[in-house]
Amino acid sequence: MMKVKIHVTLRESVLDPQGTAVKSSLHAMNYHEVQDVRIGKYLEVMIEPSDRPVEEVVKEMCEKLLANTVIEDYEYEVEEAVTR
Amino acid sequence: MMKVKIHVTLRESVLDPQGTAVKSSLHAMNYHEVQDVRIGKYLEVMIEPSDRPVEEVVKEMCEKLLANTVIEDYEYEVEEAVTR
Amino acid sequence: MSLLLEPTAQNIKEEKLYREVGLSDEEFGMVESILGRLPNWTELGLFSVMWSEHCSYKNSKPLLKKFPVTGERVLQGPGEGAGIVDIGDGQAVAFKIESHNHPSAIEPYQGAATGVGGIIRDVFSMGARPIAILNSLRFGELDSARVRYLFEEVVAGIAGYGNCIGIPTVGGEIQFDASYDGNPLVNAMCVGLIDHKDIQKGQAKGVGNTVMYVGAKTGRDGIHGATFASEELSDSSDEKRPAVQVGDPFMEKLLLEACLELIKSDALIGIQDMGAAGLTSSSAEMASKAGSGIEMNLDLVPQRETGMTGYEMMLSESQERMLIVIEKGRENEIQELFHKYDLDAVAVGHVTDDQHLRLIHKGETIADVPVDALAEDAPVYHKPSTEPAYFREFKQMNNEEPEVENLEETLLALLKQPTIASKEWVYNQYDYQVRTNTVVTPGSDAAVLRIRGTEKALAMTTDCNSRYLYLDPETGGKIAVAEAARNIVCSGGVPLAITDCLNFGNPEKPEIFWQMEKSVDGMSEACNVLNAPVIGGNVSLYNETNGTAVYPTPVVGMVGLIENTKHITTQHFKDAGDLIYLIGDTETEFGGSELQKYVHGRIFGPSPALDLEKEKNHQANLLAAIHQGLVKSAHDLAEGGLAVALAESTFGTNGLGAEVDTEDSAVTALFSETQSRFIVSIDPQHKEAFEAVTGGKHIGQVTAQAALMIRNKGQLVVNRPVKDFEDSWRGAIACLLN
Amino acid sequence: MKFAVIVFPGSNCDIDMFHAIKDELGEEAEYVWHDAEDLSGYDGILLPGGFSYGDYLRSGSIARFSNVMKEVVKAAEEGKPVLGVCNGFQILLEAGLLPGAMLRNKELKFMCRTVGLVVENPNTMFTSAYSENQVIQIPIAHGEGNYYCDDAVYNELKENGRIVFTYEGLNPNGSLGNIAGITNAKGNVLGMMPHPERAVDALLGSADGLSLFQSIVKHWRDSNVITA
Ligand SMILES: Nc1ncnc2c1ncn2[C@@H]1O[C@H](COP(=O)(O)OP(=O)(O)O)[C@@H](O)[C@H]1O
Ligand SMILES: [Mg+2]
Repeated sequence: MMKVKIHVTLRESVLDPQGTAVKSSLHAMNYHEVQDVRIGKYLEVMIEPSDRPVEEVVKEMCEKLLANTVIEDYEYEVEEAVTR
Repeated sequence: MMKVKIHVTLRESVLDPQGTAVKSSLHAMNYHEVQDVRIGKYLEVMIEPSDRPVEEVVKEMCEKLLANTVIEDYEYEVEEAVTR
Repeated sequence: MSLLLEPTAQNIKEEKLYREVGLSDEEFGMVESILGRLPNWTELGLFSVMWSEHCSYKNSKPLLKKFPVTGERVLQGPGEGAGIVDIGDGQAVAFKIESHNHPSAIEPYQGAATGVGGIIRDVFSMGARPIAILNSLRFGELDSARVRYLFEEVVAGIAGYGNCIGIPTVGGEIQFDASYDGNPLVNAMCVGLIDHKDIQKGQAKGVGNTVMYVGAKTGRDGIHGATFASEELSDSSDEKRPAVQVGDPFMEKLLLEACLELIKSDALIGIQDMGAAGLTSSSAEMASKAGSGIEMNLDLVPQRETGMTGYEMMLSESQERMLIVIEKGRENEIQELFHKYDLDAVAVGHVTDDQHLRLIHKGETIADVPVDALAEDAPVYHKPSTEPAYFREFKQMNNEEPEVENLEETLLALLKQPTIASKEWVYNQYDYQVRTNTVVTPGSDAAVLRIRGTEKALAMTTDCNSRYLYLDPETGGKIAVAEAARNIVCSGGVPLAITDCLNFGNPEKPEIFWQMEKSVDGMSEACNVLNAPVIGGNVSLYNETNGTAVYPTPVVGMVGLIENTKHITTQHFKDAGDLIYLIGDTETEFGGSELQKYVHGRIFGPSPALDLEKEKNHQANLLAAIHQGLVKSAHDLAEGGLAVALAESTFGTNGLGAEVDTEDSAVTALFSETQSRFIVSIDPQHKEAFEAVTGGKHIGQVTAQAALMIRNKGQLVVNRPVKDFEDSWRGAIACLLN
Repeated sequence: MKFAVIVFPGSNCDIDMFHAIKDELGEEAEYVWHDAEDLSGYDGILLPGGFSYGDYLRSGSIARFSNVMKEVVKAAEEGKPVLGVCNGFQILLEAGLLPGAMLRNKELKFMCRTVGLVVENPNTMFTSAYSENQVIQIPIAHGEGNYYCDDAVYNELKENGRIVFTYEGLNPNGSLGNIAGITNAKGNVLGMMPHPERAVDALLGSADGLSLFQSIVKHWRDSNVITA
């Protein structure tokens, strides 16, 4: 089993209202060391390898469903899942 | 400047309706290799080091605001920010 | 679209770079002669957005002139953020509709959300408090996964923005048809309430007065949005991606409250939202309307990103921003007002007397352009118009009844058609009650909101059956206005005025332009006869994907006044034993009908006819009966005809049914879409009075048994529990989505 | 009786709450901005619905750090009635005045409609005007009303009558044990997802919510007579 960790973040030029609100809140709480906050999504997808390379499948899923590349970028890492 | 990458995920004991929905969508799109999907938040926080250790500050922010530990776990990594 | 090195004026001309930003050779020549020199890159940008169809209406202006725009009650016609109509006692209602079609096609959630945000700003920039949002949506058929995705995300985006900002989304309409497959339509309407004395205008008056920028910071998002909205979509549209913005309803809520406080200040001279073409259009239009000029220092513009050029700042369509002009010397008090809401207000320039828009950036003048050239004097085109062959062909066809084997099963099937089926799946995602004024929630003909502190209420609706418009744009245009008015009247209101959103294909194609022309002719005539002037609207052209246009879709948004909340009427039957009446005669008319589409899978033939005088009389009679307290429920007959309307009137009544007799041919009686008809239920004691006022025909009664029974010439053709019909109707859309 | 209607940036049911108290209940109400430092002049505290701070990050998570929340905590400790509706409930959870947390609705959609609520405990200062198991019609409008807590907390809530309202019939959001509203151990802090302030006028569909506010006033009058 593979564990894929996917980060979906807003593109740099796109407004991040959530990040902005959290930043102001942290400032109001006196965390003045905080310069910037950006908020995105984190997905963990467990994949049973098939005949297609995992990377190819993940990339396709990201493009088709998990991210909208009009406003979002994505990155992923694939690792062997540790079974507990 | 430090870049802190924070992952906030739902605790394992908490049902993740969003992850479940994405999993069904992926199945409907014929990605049958997908076994499980969990969805969390990914935050990038830029911090200008102050007199307190960055780790301490980040942990406090997570406990107080960024995660709700009744339902969420968090993890973070601190790295030197690359300036462009 | 951020360029490291901007092209020089020489480059722009020699390499015809103006074409890339949407200007024709001819238009570029005009710019050159207006300036008496070549424009630089920033100036070219100003012209390209201001002369886009979206901002200049260059192809539609001659048509818009045909609309009746005045009336006793009209306080503000087209030309400002929103139109305004008097409702008595020093109060008025402001409303406007706008499209966000192209952004929604590529980023449906944010496209729809920012569409809602934009129309709300239009209304509060007039000084009005937004009280309700409506929408009008068009999608392809739900059997495609892409369409389902667009539909779900658009609805979520509308909900996300409206719910968060706390303005109830109270109504709308949705049609599904293959012509919208790649190009959905997302039109949003906002209605606001205002006291006459608070009405604002977007004018930059008074030389020396200060121009201030308020709201969100400017980023590179949405650059060339207006140009993008003025082109056809194609498979390569994704390359235009930077043109989509992310909305921040929380920011807009703060901006809304701050601006509504601001209008009480006598320091305020003019206010306009930064919508399409952002800083460019707001500054140029405010100056042009006041006959003044504006000078701005772009270094002072609050920026979200580093290294932005003047071109980028002027063309950015970042959301949640407003431009205001205030009395010189009173900047501090304005700043304080905005700070209370955690917002910045920054002085970025001042009003001049030279009728130029002058921009300074990093110590240099980067643009100096006459404001009228950008705003008022944009080119206007009279496009050629040709009657399409399909129209002639359809017109000559006879009205034939589609063949139906089983009337009851057909009724069941029609109720499941997504265009007819309950839109609960949609409107249950909208907070339609927030601010506790919504008396009639979604699910009846029009939404109704009370006006607190008075006995009055407002009815509102959006309507447009584009199938009729495709078959016959002139008649279809009349029907769109008439249908909206019917919905207002059924709710107990008098139509006040309309706002319209003209969604069409590429106007450079003569057959499309003909559709526009005829639609506007039909709408204008109906507005005249029904006494509902056009107080504002929006044009969205180039709604085509890979060369195929959407059906002509001029959406009508109408608001009506209900003088007393006692007159509020809904479509639902109220009590067993009440008599059911039909107002209006029934002909065999199936062109563009739900039944035709269901039976043949396509539409053809002539659209239903509309006699505006008859329409007017039926509406007036029904309204008179409502005002005299004779009516318990009223519902207009629309898609699916009498049978569908009857079924709808029994839904949600908890156990009532109906028993009705019909004549004619059964298929026509049940499903024809002849216009100007209503079903009304009344208390039996009002029989004579009601008949005298309306001349309606008694066709049956409301029953205590929850079944729908329809007889034709004495024979039972429909006899089934209401529950069967209601379940199919309620569950249809959710079912298609799963 | 004088109520404070707390207004956070992004609150949007503040006006509904205000009118419910003033126009329908006939008591005093004032809007109190989120940076207020003193609530001692008020007899009851109302946290209205809306999207405080856009509900960004998690609903209620940012609002709970507002200045006024210290005062809300104080009022709760003093035993004053504190009612949080919808976003107000979410804020009370984030602030720790009530146990548990909110998850997104199980269907992942915002949901607006009128639901039946079962009055599970009519013996609170918020529900004395209702009878046990009475079903009242109250609107809901939320995207995150899927209440969650661990088993220990749930048992504790259940055993002590702190589950005040549950949804009748179909659970609209997936909340644990059909929970629609809970109180703190002392019984003077109530958080509920449904909007009683939207159900105070028959013209708008239901007036079943009025009794909740009347209960609060009755409790206040009774206890004031005793202390006076
Ligand atoms: N997109 C939408 N948003 C909100 N309400 C909607 C939407 N579409 C339809 N509705 C509501 O559903 C009900 C039925 O709509 P519709 O069939 O278009 O009515 P009518 O034919 O009387 O115009 C109306 O109350 C309408 O406001
Ligand atoms: Mg209708």
